[in-house]
Amino acid sequence: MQKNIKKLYQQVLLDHNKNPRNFKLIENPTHVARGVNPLCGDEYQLYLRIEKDIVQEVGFKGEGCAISKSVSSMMTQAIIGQHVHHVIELKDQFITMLTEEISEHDAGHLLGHLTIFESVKDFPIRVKCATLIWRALEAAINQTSTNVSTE
Amino acid sequence: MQKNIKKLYQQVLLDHNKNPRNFKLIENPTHVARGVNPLCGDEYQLYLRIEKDIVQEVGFKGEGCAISKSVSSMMTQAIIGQHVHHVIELKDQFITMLTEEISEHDAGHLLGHLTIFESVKDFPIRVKCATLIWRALEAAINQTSTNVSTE
Amino acid sequence: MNKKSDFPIFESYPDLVYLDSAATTQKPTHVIDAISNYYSSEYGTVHRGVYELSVASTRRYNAARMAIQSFINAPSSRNVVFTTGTTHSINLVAFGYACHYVKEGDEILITEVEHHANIVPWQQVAQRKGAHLKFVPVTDSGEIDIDVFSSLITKKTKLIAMAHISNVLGSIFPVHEITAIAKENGIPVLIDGAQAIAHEPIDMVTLDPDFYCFSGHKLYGPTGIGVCYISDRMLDKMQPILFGGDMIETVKKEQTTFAPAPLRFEAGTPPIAQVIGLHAAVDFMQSLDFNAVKEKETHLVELVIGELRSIKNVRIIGNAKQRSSAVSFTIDGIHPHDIGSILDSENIAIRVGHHCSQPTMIRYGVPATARVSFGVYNNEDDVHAFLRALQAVLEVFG
Amino acid sequence: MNKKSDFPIFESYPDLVYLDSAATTQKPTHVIDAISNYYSSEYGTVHRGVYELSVASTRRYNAARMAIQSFINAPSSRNVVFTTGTTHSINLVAFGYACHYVKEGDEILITEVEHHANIVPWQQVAQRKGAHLKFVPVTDSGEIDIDVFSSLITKKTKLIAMAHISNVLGSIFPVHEITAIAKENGIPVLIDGAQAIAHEPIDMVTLDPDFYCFSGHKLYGPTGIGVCYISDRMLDKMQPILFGGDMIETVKKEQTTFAPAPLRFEAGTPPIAQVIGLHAAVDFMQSLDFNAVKEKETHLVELVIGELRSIKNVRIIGNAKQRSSAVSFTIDGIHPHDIGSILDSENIAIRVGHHCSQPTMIRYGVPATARVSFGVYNNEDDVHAFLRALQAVLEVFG
Ligand SMILES: Cc1ncc(COP(=O)(O)O)c(C=O)c1O
Ligand SMILES: Cc1ncc(COP(=O)(O)O)c(C=O)c1O
Repeated sequence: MQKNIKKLYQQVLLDHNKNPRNFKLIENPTHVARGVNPLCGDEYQLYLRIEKDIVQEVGFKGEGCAISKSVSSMMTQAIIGQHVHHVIELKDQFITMLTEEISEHDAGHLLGHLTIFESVKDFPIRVKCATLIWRALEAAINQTSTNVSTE
Repeated sequence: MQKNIKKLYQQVLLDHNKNPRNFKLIENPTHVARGVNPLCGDEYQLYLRIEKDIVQEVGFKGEGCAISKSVSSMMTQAIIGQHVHHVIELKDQFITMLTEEISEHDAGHLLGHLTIFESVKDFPIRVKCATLIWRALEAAINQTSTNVSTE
Repeated sequence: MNKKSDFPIFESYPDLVYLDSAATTQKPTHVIDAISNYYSSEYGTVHRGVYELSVASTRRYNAARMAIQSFINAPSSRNVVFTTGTTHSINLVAFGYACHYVKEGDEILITEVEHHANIVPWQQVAQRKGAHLKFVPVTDSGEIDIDVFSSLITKKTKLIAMAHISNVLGSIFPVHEITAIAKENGIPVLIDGAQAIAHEPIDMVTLDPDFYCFSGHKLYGPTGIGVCYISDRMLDKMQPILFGGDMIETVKKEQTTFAPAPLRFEAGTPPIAQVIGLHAAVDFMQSLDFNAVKEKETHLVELVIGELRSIKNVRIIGNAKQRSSAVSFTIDGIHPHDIGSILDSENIAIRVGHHCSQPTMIRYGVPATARVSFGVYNNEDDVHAFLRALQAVLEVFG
Repeated sequence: MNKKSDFPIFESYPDLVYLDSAATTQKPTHVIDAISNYYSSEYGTVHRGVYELSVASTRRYNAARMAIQSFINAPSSRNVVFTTGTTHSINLVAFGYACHYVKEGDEILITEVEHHANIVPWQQVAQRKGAHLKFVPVTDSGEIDIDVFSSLITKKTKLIAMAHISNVLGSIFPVHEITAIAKENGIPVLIDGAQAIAHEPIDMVTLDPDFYCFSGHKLYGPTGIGVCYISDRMLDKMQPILFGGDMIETVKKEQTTFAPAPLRFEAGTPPIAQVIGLHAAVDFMQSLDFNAVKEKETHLVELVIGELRSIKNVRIIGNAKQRSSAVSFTIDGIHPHDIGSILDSENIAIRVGHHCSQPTMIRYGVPATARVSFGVYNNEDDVHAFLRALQAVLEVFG
């Protein structure tokens, strides 16, 4: 197996894929959204309980590839307990990391562990897998639409 | 100008083109048909008065290229006064001459002067010009349709 | 029989293990050169010019039609209508035929495992006409039960459309029986031959469907070209769906009359170079020993199925007795997309996803599958490379 | 500037005097090689595969769309819809837009000298919807009188469609004025750019039509590919006309949702190699000094018109002040078809006939015309060869 693909499918990702965190429905969500990638059939529901501008609780359900599932899992960890402003910044940084030309150093700023997904950039076709849940997050927060499709 | 094209545009053809014979309406036709070649805009009306199975009178009107006009002119000369059976044979021989692999010798059998059009075979795109009036003749005799199109 | 040398892609990319011929086939030199040579030394428009380039192009265009007629054993070249692909061909039948004959309350019968190209046009027709789209169920092993099929035919069934070979399951459907039953009931049948054209002998006289559709690009031919075979009994019932030059007889301001078939269905400057490329592809196919090709493909399919069966957690989707060379599978706990990416890193090209057939995914309760499919260039080495790489996937996900 | 060397046809056929570029252009090496190289070393399907060949093909497909966007200065690449040619593009607008908006009693306005591709689809729409097709008259010299045009606009006018450049008359129509007037009246405009795309700078932002259609094969590109530029304001009003894979988002048995534009209008496996060939053609165009090309073409047109005028019995059809490089003429007593055949025997390829525009023939009272048209490869020698051969024609018919 080639080196860059090894870098992508590293232990932390595989662990989150196998045991996704916050992989659950939550009660009384204030914000929900669905994210669908018709290309590969990835489909997630995202549930948020935001109170006083703070993400009090978050959960997701659904099915998809290891990348989309582990991103989702790690995202829930990254946003729980955070202020909505910070969440939006995180989301922007994550999406920028994968869709624009920025250096790893810039990207790392807020993302912490999430920077492991930067190598998804080497697999352009998989970028949509990695950004799917973030697009759903965006939609949930904006409540513009509850359906998000990446294709 | 190349030799084979010279052979095609020979004097007799140009003469019939300039002074087409039987280029007229006739009174009380028993059979009429229209022949159209949409590719080049050739369009002729053919009028026949057939009585007792003999072509008593024939005329044609319309417009088209030198080939279609001279063929039409010479055809009228060839069929006038002839028995319908003979006319049909002529028609078949003419069309066969231009559309099938037969030798000039075979073709010449009944066609007489009309064999000068055999060189149209060297210009496949013009075959329709040469057969147009014969197709109209066929339709007129069969009275199947009064409109004939070669495309 | 090593056919790789006929295909320049394997020279440009020697490590390539191409296992996605069901999506599109690679092109032999014969086809690539036919196109280049045509553009370089014979190019002209068709149907119109009196000059040599155009006359010769028209001759070649017509010769291609006749070559395809003979390849599929159609009664006449006028039954061969050039389109841009299977999708266009099916749409031609949907909007050129079905839309004019299907009435409110009527039924269109398709299987539940069709490609989107053989679903969405019928949904549209049904929607516009107030008709019903009915689905023939397919068994767990991917077969059609003829009795079940027959029981779904009613007096209101106005069209039956189905794949000759399923692009997901690899099943070869019993199109002869189906066509015969349809005929008994006086119902027109469309066969989507996209997956069959490169893998099965196709004979329009024997099969005698009303419509048979396929794409050039799955037959070692160029993109942008396809065929809609239309039977004599249907030719005069069809309306064109595209209008313009070449398909007309006379255009007046007030009214237009159309040219006879097949030109009537080929509006505009046709895909001339693609038609010539398709002719070359048919030549290429006919230069092969078809039985030997089938034998090799069958061998590879058996090999890959046998090996996949021996892997724990692998599920093969589609186990029809009559099957062709596409093999779909899933692995518990590993998403097909991840399989595809890891295989790609080893230069192994397989297809993962819904294969343009989402209802089939729903039918088999999977979000997606991985699919391996073969062309004339594949050999045992390709299968072994695939299986080795699959082991690596299993190890990663441990 | 001798461009013949870029075009292999002139090497294969050194005596060729090709004067039918308005029908279709010859192909430069750059385009032919782009297609061959693509098939030989990079071929894969688009939009779906996770493997490298498919990812790279998708990237190239998208890059082509962006190159064409920039070539015509469209606001976004989503305004660039790939079709199989001008005919298909116009049909897309007729059946994807007009059919849904034109109602009984409404009017569609076109000129009386359109190509069949820009007549027959509108006749169909008018017929199906009970609407009226109205014709803007063209003057004897082949021009549109803007006042006359304006006077034909009514409250019922629902669409205006006209050629940018007439393929028979060579007239460049005042599309900027027409688009502006249409906009004042809130009427969508389609410009048929088939003849303009290789001869005029095209700028969608400045011209701002609702639709602009052209074919690749008249732009030194491959057959089987074209473009329908669709403005942002129209994209969401359009329905697809072909249905199948790639243009969908989700397909369920009961219902389908469509992908966003432009994919929504591109059903099925697209003409990938042709899209890549069109990209190469646009590259080729952009490598030229466009002003120099126009200057040369203008010079050749003036030369040929000047000489034709000096021949007794020659009538030039179309003498517009703003004119492009197609020149139609007739000779009293000599049918264009005979002119074409005799010129062909001297390896001079001109077009004779109705040029897919029978109403134009009726308008000018001729059964057919002979037409000379130029491409980037033509030079003075070609014009002289043509004029010499024309003398021979005159002598034969003497
Ligand atoms: C003005 C005009 N419109 C439309 C067309 C049709 O183009 P195509 O045949 O490539 O679809 C042509 C060319 O034939 C043309 O000259
Ligand atoms: C069974 C089947 N039908 C239809 C199609 C559509 O073919 P195309 O995309 O070439 O129009 C395909 C291939 O994608 C297929 O496999």
